[in-house]
Amino acid sequence: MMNITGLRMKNPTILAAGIMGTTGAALIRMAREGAGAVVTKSIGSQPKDGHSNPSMVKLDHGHLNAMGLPNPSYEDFLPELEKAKHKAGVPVIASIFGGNADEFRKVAEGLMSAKPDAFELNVSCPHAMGYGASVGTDPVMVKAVTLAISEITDIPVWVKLTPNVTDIVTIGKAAQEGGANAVVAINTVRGMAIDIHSGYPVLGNRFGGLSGEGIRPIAVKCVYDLHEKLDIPIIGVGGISTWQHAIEMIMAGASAVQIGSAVYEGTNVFSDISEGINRFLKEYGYTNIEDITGIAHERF
Amino acid sequence: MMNITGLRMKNPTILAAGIMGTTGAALIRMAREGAGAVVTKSIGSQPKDGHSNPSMVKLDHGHLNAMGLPNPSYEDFLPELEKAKHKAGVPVIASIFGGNADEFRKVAEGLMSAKPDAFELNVSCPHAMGYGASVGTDPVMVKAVTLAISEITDIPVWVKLTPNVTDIVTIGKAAQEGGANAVVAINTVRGMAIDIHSGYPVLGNRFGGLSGEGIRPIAVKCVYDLHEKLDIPIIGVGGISTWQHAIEMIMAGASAVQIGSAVYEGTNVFSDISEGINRFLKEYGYTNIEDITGIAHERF
Amino acid sequence: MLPLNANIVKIVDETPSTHTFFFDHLFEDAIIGQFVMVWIRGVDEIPMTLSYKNAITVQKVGDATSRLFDLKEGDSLGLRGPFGKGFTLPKEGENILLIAGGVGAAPLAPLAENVFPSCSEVTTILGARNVNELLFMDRFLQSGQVYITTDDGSAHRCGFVTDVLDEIDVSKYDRIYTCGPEMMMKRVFGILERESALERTEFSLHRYFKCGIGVCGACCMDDAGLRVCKDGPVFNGKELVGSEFGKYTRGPSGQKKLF
Amino acid sequence: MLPLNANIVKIVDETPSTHTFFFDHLFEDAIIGQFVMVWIRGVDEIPMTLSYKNAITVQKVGDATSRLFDLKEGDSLGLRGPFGKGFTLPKEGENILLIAGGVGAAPLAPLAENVFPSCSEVTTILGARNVNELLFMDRFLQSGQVYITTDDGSAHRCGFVTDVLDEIDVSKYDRIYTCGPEMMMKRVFGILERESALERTEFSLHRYFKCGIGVCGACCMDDAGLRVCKDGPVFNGKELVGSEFGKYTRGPSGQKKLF
Ligand SMILES: Cc1cc2nc3c(=O)[nH]c(=O)nc-3n(C[C@H](O)[C@H](O)[C@H](O)COP(=O)(O)OP(=O)(O)OC[C@H]3O[C@@H](n4cnc5c(N)ncnc54)[C@H](O)[C@@H]3O)c2cc1C
Ligand SMILES: Cc1cc2nc3c(=O)[nH]c(=O)nc-3n(C[C@H](O)[C@H](O)[C@H](O)COP(=O)(O)OP(=O)(O)OC[C@H]3O[C@@H](n4cnc5c(N)ncnc54)[C@H](O)[C@@H]3O)c2cc1C
Ligand SMILES: Cc1cc2nc3c(=O)[nH]c(=O)nc-3n(C[C@H](O)[C@H](O)[C@H](O)COP(=O)(O)O)c2cc1C
Ligand SMILES: Cc1cc2nc3c(=O)[nH]c(=O)nc-3n(C[C@H](O)[C@H](O)[C@H](O)COP(=O)(O)O)c2cc1C
Ligand code: FES
Ligand code: FES
Repeated sequence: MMNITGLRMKNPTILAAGIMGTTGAALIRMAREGAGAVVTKSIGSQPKDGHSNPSMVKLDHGHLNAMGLPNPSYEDFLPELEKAKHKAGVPVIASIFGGNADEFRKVAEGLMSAKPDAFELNVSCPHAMGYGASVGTDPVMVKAVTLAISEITDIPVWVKLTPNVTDIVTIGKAAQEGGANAVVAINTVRGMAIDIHSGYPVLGNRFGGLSGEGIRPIAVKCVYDLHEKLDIPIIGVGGISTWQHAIEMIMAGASAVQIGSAVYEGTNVFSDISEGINRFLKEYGYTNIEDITGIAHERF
Repeated sequence: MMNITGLRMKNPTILAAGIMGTTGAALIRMAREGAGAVVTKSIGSQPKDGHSNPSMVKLDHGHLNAMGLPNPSYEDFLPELEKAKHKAGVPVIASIFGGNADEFRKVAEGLMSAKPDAFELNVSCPHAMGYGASVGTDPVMVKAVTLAISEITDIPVWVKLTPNVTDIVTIGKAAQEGGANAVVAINTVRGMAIDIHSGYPVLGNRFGGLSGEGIRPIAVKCVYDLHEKLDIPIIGVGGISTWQHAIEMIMAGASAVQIGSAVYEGTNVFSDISEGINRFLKEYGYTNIEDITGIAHERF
Repeated sequence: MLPLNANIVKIVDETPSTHTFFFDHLFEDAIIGQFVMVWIRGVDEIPMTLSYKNAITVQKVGDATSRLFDLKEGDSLGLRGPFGKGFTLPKEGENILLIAGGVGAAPLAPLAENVFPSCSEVTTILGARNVNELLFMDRFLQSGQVYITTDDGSAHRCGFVTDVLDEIDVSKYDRIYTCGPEMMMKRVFGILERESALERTEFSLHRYFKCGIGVCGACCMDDAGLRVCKDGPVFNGKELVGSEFGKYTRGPSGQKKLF
Repeated sequence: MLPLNANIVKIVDETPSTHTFFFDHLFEDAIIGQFVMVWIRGVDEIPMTLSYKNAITVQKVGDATSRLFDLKEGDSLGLRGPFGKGFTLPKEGENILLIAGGVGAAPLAPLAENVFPSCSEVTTILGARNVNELLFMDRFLQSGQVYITTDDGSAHRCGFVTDVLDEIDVSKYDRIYTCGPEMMMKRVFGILERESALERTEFSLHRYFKCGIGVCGACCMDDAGLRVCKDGPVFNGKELVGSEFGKYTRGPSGQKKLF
């Protein structure tokens, strides 16, 4: 058992926000598939259909998506969260979004009765006008939003960061100052693909966020930089699809990892990765994950 | 023949800075391999050995490098540039770097006698302390540096931008205001890889810049955004290895493309791509590249 | 993979509300029952079963399908796929029963054609709103016996496919396949459950798709969290026991809509 | 590809200045003459010829090689490769001549062993500073006749490999291969040019490598812009005519250094 900001987890693999997280049943399924914890789809104050399709396409080296934060609103999502909490058997983290501190607070309060194990603040979605990265590129806003939620709850608050900034550490520090118990890095990287037959951008939203394989080196660098300067745990996410990738992220400074796009390859990815991590630790003579968290910082 | 900021090019493929650009002979070779123009390695005011090896590694979906701007100084590079100008038979663009406007000016003046066809200002290398992106993330610096060079020369000034900023358009505009005749987007994306056997970051410089396949969607998005807001031509670079990639970049708004990492696959990449572009234009009934530059902006 | 570019080479008006669009790309390895995501550029991308290896058969119901109907031969589409789990093909000599409602005939017609040479008997119950809307009747007729029902009685029997199903001897069929409006399939489900035939039956389902590739979770069904786009769209009847099937579905936001 | 992790399983002291490091990874498909980039973590990454399919033979010359010499059996290294163009193997029955100076014996010893069974004659001219520095003499001896020269005369003939080369009948060799210090190879080049044997000769060269994979241009030679890491390190003698070979080289910054 590991302990991440007070959450007790049987392994360090966490289902990332927006992946199989629209319903309680899907979250429960991913927990059964081996995830150590699960994060819900990001939930807001109003129902949103999201951007028009295509909303996600596979590229050669990852995925490109612009879902546009589709969600049924916190009111409609509440029973799904309750169900997940009831049956998942692992910590359930509620991902929430809003355009400002008040809206974040409203959503958090609306979901509180379902007793999520933590809140993850989405200030990082790169293609949701007025939400996500529109908030998360401004350290003042990030601090304010984080503060607004930490003030009203005793459960851990995680803040999910965008890599689409000049300096992610400044944003991470703002979250820490706002009382974040952990930061999650990274959300998707701004990207775009064009259909050369027609000239149309492929996504319904024209551009979106890059995830999967191709962004791992970017995520590793962000996690490494954050680990250098922050005092709170970092949860690493971006392009992890094998246990080797997870180890790399942990060595850069992650206390746990989230897995998103790799679910495309199969829902067994959580158990595969956590078993692989255990084998690695054993083979190399480490006792637990903390032994290797951030060791890249000690190698000169 | 096309015309890019006054440079007459037989095709839109340009050798990117830092690739086969250390010697005049190598530049001439790439011109013979079919490049429509060639950019030199970035040259500074003092000889620099660069970072220690490993300075470039191949990843699954691109390359990671931290060369560290190795260069023999403008004084020692002058004969190489003269040679390239003499024999390449295509426009030769001198890439230069400095820590401030004065240093940039010094290097440009030092190379002027070789009559480069254009200067490309490297304000975007992500792993050279005090140079590159240290300058290029600050619009005030970018404008000042661009101004300093445009003032002292009549040849076109291109400014090469980093994607590692919250908003690349602000930087692009600063370059335009400083008198840039074109912007080049993008330089490499900050990234890192760790050797899990030892915990060591793989690059001698610990982190570096991501290039190749994996960054193309990022580059396409940057070029698209710049095309939306700038009045000067945009030269697209990042992850182009086939003619389809080149067409995509052009449709996003590029007037020409640069090719770097794909030289790994073979030096015939320039002729392959320019022939492919011609076939595409013909097949789809376009007359020239301008017909498709930025057409993604017109598709709704 | 990015959408491939397909040119429409032929459009066939099957019924007043359904057209078949043939394109210049053959999905050679597609399994019957799999779908493609059809990108009508500038509009939307929607799931469609392959009604032939190189065609989709589309019912005009809303914005994207209407825009599809505006396309002419020579126009192009983006296509991603084939995706999802198709039908389990019967073994040689088996008796099979197909129950198709409306545009639900689209995946079943190629199935009928495919199994006809090797199966003992291929029986189809084909239902539609009215006589003009009977889809692919010829394809089913060439494969075996066809029972026809129309909601308005404009052809053959007035009523629903379930009226026929109620009367025939289900026990003689080794495998049963069905596709149609969920309310129809729900009633089919009820009859087959009663007849202990669920295990022998495959249902082709419909939910709102976003990614289409099993990642986003938009199409997940309660209570097992099955993804219609990846674990389906074809499900064995047993997989649907106790599920949301026939009770409710979810819209693009994830909000529930009761049937 | 990221560096693979190789454990050192055996270290052999070949001469006072050269050690062979055997690792637990076999480069099965490596062509003789290809190199690997050897990553001494925290220090540097340097090119080294494979002297066996699972070993490199290193001369201690500076920082990285000294740190390599500090490693013990059981320690590990990072390895990328094999890279570059290796030697063209001779045809059956050909006579071949090897000219090795110092640690230049590293790529030639496996060549001698490899061609010995199929070639008519394998003659080696092996030079070193002194008797103790003669590298892989046994491997050459097992393959054919060996002429030995030492700079200080501590064994056999006092002098240089070129003294022997000047005397033997070069015309009888179908193929000639050489590796050693550039000044030595330059003199070899001069003799073979005079004897019109350049076309039959392959030179294994050395330039400062950064990327090692043909992208950065650090190792390019004038005047053709040939990349030693990718188009070489093995070059046909004809390719070197009119090149910078024997005249100058470039350091890590690209600055020229005259020989
Ligand atoms: C696996 C599968 C196979 C299908 N095969 C066929 C077929 O062969 N022929 C055919 O005519 N129809 C088929 N459909 C249904 C078809 O996708 C919808 O009719 C179409 O999406 C309607 O789009 P619209 O914009 O015209 O309608 P809208 O006005 O947008 O919506 C009308 C209804 O269509 C459905 N719909 C809209 N968008 C989607 C979406 N992205 N994913 C799923 N449903 C959506 C919803 O139920 C919605 O209420 C299939 C659906 C699925 C899931
Ligand atoms: C293709 C090739 C194959 C080689 N094979 C062998 C071999 O089998 N055995 C062997 O002992 N040596 C070999 N060398 C030479 C070996 O790479 C250098 O001796 C080694 O790099 C020295 O490193 P150092 O840090 O100890 O020396 P330093 O003190 O750093 O430098 C001493 C000299 O070594 C050379 N050198 C240093 N770094 C590099 C580099 N990155 N690339 C190329 N040269 C460098 C330079 O000439 C330099 O002047 C080979 C070189 C090449 C290019
Ligand atoms: C389809 C999809 C939907 C996503 N939705 C959300 C979301 O709602 N909230 C959020 O914070 N991140 C969202 N993300 C980002 C992921 O949680 C994750 O940060 C990113 O995909 C990188 O991880 P990966 O490479 O493992 O996919 C989404 C990603 C994808 C691919
Ligand atoms: C080995 C290497 C060296 C580079 N050196 C420079 C440089 O000196 N100056 C510069 O502006 N960009 C440099 N770059 C960046 C490239 O010019 C280019 O912007 C980047 O690699 C993206 O293009 P690509 O994906 O085609 O490689 C270098 C890239 C690589 C891979
Ligand atoms: S539509 Fe995304 S998982 Fe099915
Ligand atoms: S070392 Fe980079 S091209 Fe040879």
